[in-house]
Amino acid sequence: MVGLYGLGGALGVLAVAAILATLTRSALALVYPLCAGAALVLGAVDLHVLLSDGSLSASLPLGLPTSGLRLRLDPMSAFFGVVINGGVLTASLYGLSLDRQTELTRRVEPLFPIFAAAMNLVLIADDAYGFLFFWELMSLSSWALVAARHTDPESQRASHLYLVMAALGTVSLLFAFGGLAGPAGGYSFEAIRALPPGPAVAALVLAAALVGCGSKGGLVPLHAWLPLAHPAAPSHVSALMSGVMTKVAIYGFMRIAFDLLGPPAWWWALPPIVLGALTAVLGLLYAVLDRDLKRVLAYSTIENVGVIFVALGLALAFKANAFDAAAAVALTAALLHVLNHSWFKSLLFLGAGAVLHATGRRDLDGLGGLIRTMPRTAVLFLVGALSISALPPLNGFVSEWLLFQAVLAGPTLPQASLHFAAPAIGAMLALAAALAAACFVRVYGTAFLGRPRSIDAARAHDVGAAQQVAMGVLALLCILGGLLGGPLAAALGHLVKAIAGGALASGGGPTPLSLVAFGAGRSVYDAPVIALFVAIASVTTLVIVHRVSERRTRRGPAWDCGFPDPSPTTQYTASSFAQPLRRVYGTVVFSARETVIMPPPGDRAPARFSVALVDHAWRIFYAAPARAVLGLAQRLNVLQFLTIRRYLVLMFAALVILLSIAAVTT
Amino acid sequence: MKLAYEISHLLAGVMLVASFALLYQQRIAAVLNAFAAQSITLALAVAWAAWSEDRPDLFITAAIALGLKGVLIPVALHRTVTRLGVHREVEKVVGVGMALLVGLALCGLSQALVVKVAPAMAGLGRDELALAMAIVLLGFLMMIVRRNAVTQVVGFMSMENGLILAATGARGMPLVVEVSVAFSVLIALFVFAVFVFRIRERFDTIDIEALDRMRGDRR
Amino acid sequence: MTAEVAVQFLAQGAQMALVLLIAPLAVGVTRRVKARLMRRQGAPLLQGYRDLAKLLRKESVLAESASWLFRTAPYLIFALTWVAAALVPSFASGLMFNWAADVVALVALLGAARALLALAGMDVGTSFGGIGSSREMMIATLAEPAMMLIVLTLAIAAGTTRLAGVADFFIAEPLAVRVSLALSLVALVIVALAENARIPVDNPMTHLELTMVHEAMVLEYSGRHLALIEAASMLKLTLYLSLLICLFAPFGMAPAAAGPGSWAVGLGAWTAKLLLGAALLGVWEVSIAKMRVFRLPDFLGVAFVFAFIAILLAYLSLGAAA
Amino acid sequence: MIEAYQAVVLVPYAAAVVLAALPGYRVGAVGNVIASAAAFAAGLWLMLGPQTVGNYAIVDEFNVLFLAINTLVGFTTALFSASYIGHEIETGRLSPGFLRFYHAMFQAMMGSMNLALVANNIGLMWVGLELATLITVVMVGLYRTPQAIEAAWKYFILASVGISLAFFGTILIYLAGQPVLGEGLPSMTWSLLQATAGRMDPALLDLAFIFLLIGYGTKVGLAPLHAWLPDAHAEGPTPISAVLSGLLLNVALYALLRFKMLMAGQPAALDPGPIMVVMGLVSLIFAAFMLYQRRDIKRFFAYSSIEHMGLMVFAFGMGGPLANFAGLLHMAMHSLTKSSIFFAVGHVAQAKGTQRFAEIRGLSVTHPRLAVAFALAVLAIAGLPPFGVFASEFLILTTTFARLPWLALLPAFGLLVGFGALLLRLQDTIFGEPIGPAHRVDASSVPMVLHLMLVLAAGLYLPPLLVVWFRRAAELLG
Repeated sequence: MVGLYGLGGALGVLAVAAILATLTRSALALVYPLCAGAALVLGAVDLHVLLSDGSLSASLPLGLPTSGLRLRLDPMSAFFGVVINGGVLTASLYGLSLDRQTELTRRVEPLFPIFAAAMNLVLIADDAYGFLFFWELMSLSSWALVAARHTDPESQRASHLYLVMAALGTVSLLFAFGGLAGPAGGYSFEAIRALPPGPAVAALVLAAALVGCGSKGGLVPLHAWLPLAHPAAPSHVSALMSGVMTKVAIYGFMRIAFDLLGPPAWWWALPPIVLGALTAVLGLLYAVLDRDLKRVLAYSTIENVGVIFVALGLALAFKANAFDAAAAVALTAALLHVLNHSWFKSLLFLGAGAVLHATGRRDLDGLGGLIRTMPRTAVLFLVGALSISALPPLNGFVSEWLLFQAVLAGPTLPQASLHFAAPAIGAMLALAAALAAACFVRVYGTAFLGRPRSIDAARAHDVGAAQQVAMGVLALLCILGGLLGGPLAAALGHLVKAIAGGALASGGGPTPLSLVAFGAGRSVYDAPVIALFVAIASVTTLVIVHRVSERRTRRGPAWDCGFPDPSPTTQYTASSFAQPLRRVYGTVVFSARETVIMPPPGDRAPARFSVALVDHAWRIFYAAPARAVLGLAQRLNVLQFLTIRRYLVLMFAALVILLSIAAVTT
Repeated sequence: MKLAYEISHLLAGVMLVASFALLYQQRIAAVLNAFAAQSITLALAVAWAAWSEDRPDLFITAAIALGLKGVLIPVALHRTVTRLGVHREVEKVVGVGMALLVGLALCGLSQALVVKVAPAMAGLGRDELALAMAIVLLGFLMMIVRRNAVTQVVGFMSMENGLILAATGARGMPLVVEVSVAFSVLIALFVFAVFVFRIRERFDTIDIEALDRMRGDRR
Repeated sequence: MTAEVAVQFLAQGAQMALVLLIAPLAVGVTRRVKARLMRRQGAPLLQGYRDLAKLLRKESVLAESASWLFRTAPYLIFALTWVAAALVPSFASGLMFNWAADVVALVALLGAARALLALAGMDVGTSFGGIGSSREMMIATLAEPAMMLIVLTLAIAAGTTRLAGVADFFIAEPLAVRVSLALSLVALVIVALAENARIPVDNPMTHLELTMVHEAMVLEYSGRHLALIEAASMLKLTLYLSLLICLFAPFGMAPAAAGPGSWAVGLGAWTAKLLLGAALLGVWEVSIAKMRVFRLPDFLGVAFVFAFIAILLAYLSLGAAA
Repeated sequence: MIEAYQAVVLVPYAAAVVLAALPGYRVGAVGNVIASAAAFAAGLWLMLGPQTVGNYAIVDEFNVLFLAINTLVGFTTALFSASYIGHEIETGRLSPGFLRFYHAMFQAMMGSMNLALVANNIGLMWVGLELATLITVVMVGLYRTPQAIEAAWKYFILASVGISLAFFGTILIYLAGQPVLGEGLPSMTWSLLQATAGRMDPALLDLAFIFLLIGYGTKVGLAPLHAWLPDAHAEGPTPISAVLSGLLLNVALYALLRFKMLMAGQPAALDPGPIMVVMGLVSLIFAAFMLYQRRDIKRFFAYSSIEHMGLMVFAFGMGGPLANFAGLLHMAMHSLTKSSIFFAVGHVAQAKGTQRFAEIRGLSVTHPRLAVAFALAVLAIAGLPPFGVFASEFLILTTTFARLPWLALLPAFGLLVGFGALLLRLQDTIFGEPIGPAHRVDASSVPMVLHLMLVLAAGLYLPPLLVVWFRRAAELLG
């Protein structure tokens, strides 16, 4: 009961914040504190429900007459609620010290609380109408946030594409719920659970759900809007969209595939697995070749969503074959990755925001040397970069490790297609992991290391306290999440058991904190011990080395290969760092072409180098349809300019055709 | 009774012939005359129905048909044609032969449709219904195969003749008189428009500049 | 009980010390073999130790643009590699530390070391560091999928990803399995060459900027930092050698919880195999030439293909599908 | 003492006569508002009061809601035009004399539409609808610019042909009813026809329905009979555009549905469902594509009206309780939303002094409040929550998919295409650097806000009374 009041109160607070911000400018200062408070309360309630394995439900006489508006907070939604409100909390913290006088913030702040509330409401909606209502509200508010920089044509294009794709997603979710509800129109989730659809309908529903949630989460080929829209928004909003809103899409898919659609059939697993793996690799290939800091992060979001979908697909496959332990591993991997990604992606976007704030630049090739000009941000960003590269002992690796364990169990699946898919998936995930490392070494190396490539980068300064706190909290979570993977997985035990039927084997490792999949005899990852040993080893080395060695350290010029005082432009840029990867992968995936124009010997003219990439996904799935629609529109437009007599001809034709139909039908 | 039916049937047939005459005529003056003839036949048919079925109110309709469409409007249109200096020739979209063929097809269609109706149907005979429908469709055809405003008006009015025929034929149908009055108002508006707004015969031009001038959506 | 744990700790510590001690020797053996096959006198076997000692004694010169990351990286890299090396069972399979992580984590630890090294390479802001880092990461993206497939094959065969478990399994297992795994041995060898920047992937001897990968990254290091980096790479070589040994030639290795007696036997066997492996590496390196960087995809592609075929064979021979 | 259902017809007609006599357009405007308010009161009273079935008039679950919406929108439009039309005199587009005429005509039009709605006699229904049409023809031509006259003329011809065909259909219905109900009034009384439809000649019903579909379909604006609609909306005074889209189309569709009920009563007759589905889809998709090339803001939204009428006809063609319910809901939501959009367009046109998209930019900078209202209205019509259109489109698409999955793709496609265009134009108008003049807007924004509130409320909560009516009407529709 208290929980319900907590939820209602917090949502009310968000509403109040939005209204205040709309009405009076003096209230703008209140928005972020109110949001932070509401997020705290909501997160607390969610956490309590998640850990106590309870559920809150309420039913309001709103929405459709057929089924009122039903709200229910069960462990699944509670888990995602924790994720979301964590993101909202840190984003609001970050927002605290933003300049409130610009026109931009005035456009942003009234919508921020609505966005936060809508995401929470999607999670607790317990009937199809409410779910889609709030889902669409979420898209709408985030659209307005993306469009906030309204004089910039780029963000206009982005927001347009974004909302159209969101509408596409909503329509296919409408289909999904239509199939689930059936002709009788039982839209409440209970009614749907009561009579799950037959296999044929289930296939359609699954496809629709995959399109609907994939388009919001950025599943290839529905991804193209994401790297345009997420970066276009203000950075803390980008953090919300990338770190958190994509998780709502994951939630939608889980709700449909694991809950509403009834017991899974094994082949349900194939589409999410295949699309997910494809998305993971493609997303990073995009990311590793892009030069815009925020866009790189957005692309890496696509990759992580793909990874999560792979994990969910594996969970479906195992569950369909009643391999409970394996299903538990895969599902835990998915959930933990949802959590971890929300943390380090928010951290990275906030860091990018700090960089943007300090230098006014997003292009990697204009940055550099920030580790000296904004040291704190540099440290925090480094934590995020290492976490997202799935490197131990940070949190990204925990979920990655579990996922690999699930893949390694893949060969035991009876269906040929699945156990032959397993190695391919494993290889693609490994490739994705390696690419992620490359991608973020590249980002960090060009943005924060080396020497400044522009005056802005040289003049940069660390950002305000609130922003640093926000990033610090997230960085801390990344580290703790990395060390305490075992306990975290145990905390999700109820939820996983409820969904997958089994739970993660706990204990058996060398320490109680170790993470165990399929029993200790098979695979263990004990982050604390590893971290401890690494720490001991490094400290001892430090001590010993400093004992035995000369302590003297001299500062000298870098090795210049005989060219004294090389300018910063001689450094490796982001583009040049990507060159080997582009040569190896880009030529295949993006049919990349390099052209070098060398002046003849003795000519002083500079050599010119240019690269051409083709985004086939865009060409096929976006450019072509858009061209088709506009072309057809142009063609049909003739009908606006016919003469009256011709219109009469149309009318006459319609009449005669209908009459002849009546004449032939008996 | 039989005789009454025969006569009304005959008159309806004459009207159909007149409709074909409308399609056939080459000169506007002739078109107008054909239309006048059709309207007068209609007046006769309505009057006959009024007398034979003893529905005096129908005489009003008959009078309107005779006065307005039989005399007044044809004369007025003759005037317009001469005053606005409209071409004396009817501008056809499809040739006369083609138009007549299509008209024939339409008669066939209305026959085919009416045949499906159960013969037991009271009110007016199936074939008379077929005739009326044919006249309506032919009027419509007239509107789309002839190009200038006057012939369009004429086509519309002959359509409406068919309607009145059907209405009067439908025994005991209320409001027929009111409706016929309403229609005459409509036609009056029609002709009025032709006069006042100087709707020339070249109204439905295919000249792009004129389109740009007229249609608000190209500028 | 406590004595038991104490012994375990000792054994674990012994192993960590052991790998650290033997790493330079292994490198020395490789170099010596190469030199001899090249008709050179070659440096003495213990040259590795001397180099490290000398470097430790030298002052270290840092570029003006070097940040704190540049100075701390070597310690972390060394520590990570060392711990990773300690994870691989050498003379005994049951050591307690083997429980702490499986081969996936092992690969990840090395990945962390690699990422740090690449970052350090980019820190100073010269073009060479960039070349080295970008190529290193590119090679990693080619090597890791193959590595994953090898791990998958092991998991199918041994039903575990704990190296100790795999080793125990292979000690006990009939030959048939290992025949089907020969391909993944080849694949692992190729991956190992790539990871250790050996010929044909990279040439540890050269200092010709445009061809080097690993050396380019560490170009700016000197003194104690360089010593740590070098030590780390030596450890890495040892690690991979003993990985190969424990996976494909574990005979002689002491089983879990065996007494010190059999540990001694295991120790001898392991040392012998390790040095043999180092010698073989030397032979291999003189017998082929270094490849161009953009031939590497093909070379590592071979590893990938072999590993994949190995999995299919494993499906057939072990009936994992059933 | 006259009944409420008589009042909704008689009050406007009486007011028309009075307004025609009254001098001075300001007085006329006030009188217009008062009369519409009275009619609205009567409409509300109908909602609460008892239902009647007489020889000439009928008030049942089906039409009472239309009457309510009709009188409501009539009232708000009167309010709007009272504050809007004055501006037209300042800009010199209209003279006071014409304005007097305008107010009288407005009332006459409202009266005729209400007549068509309450009529229990198919002939009377026809008369009312046609009167309303002819009056709107005159209103469209009010500005007497060449474009206006051309639009009116086109409207006039197409509408007249529609009128004739609809009348022929009415005669056929009479002929079908006559053998069953005997000569005279009874066989034109809708309630009796509905009751005895089962015994009528199916072939005749088929014929009748086809003529009625084409005849009344012309006024519904179904493609390919739509041609008059965009120009009439674009060239007429904005309040009239609001009434056209908000009411006249509804009334025409109402008539069509009455006859669909008749068809549903005779199983042997042709099933109108598939025909309506096809025509609805054609209109929906065609209009969606036509949105992209529009340069005139009013013509743009006129096409969007065609799109939504198509969606409704599709829903009614699908039939079944859910789809019919959704169709009726969509009808109500659309008329409220679209009229509010036209109010907003009127404001925009006054603010920027133009109707052309190319000259409207950055409203959110120059007129923030107007921009917000306009954006909300457009997003509402685009089917986004929290507005009622979302509810109806939700029901239509879900139930269609549940019954015929592959068919559901077509309306979804049409809606998406239309959505793209709506959003494109919305962003162009409210975002970006403002250009052109930025006048003060003196038209009242009450009607627009009121409508949006209602649509918002419907999106959140449907009162049980409405739900009951919708359900009953949906059952009647079969």
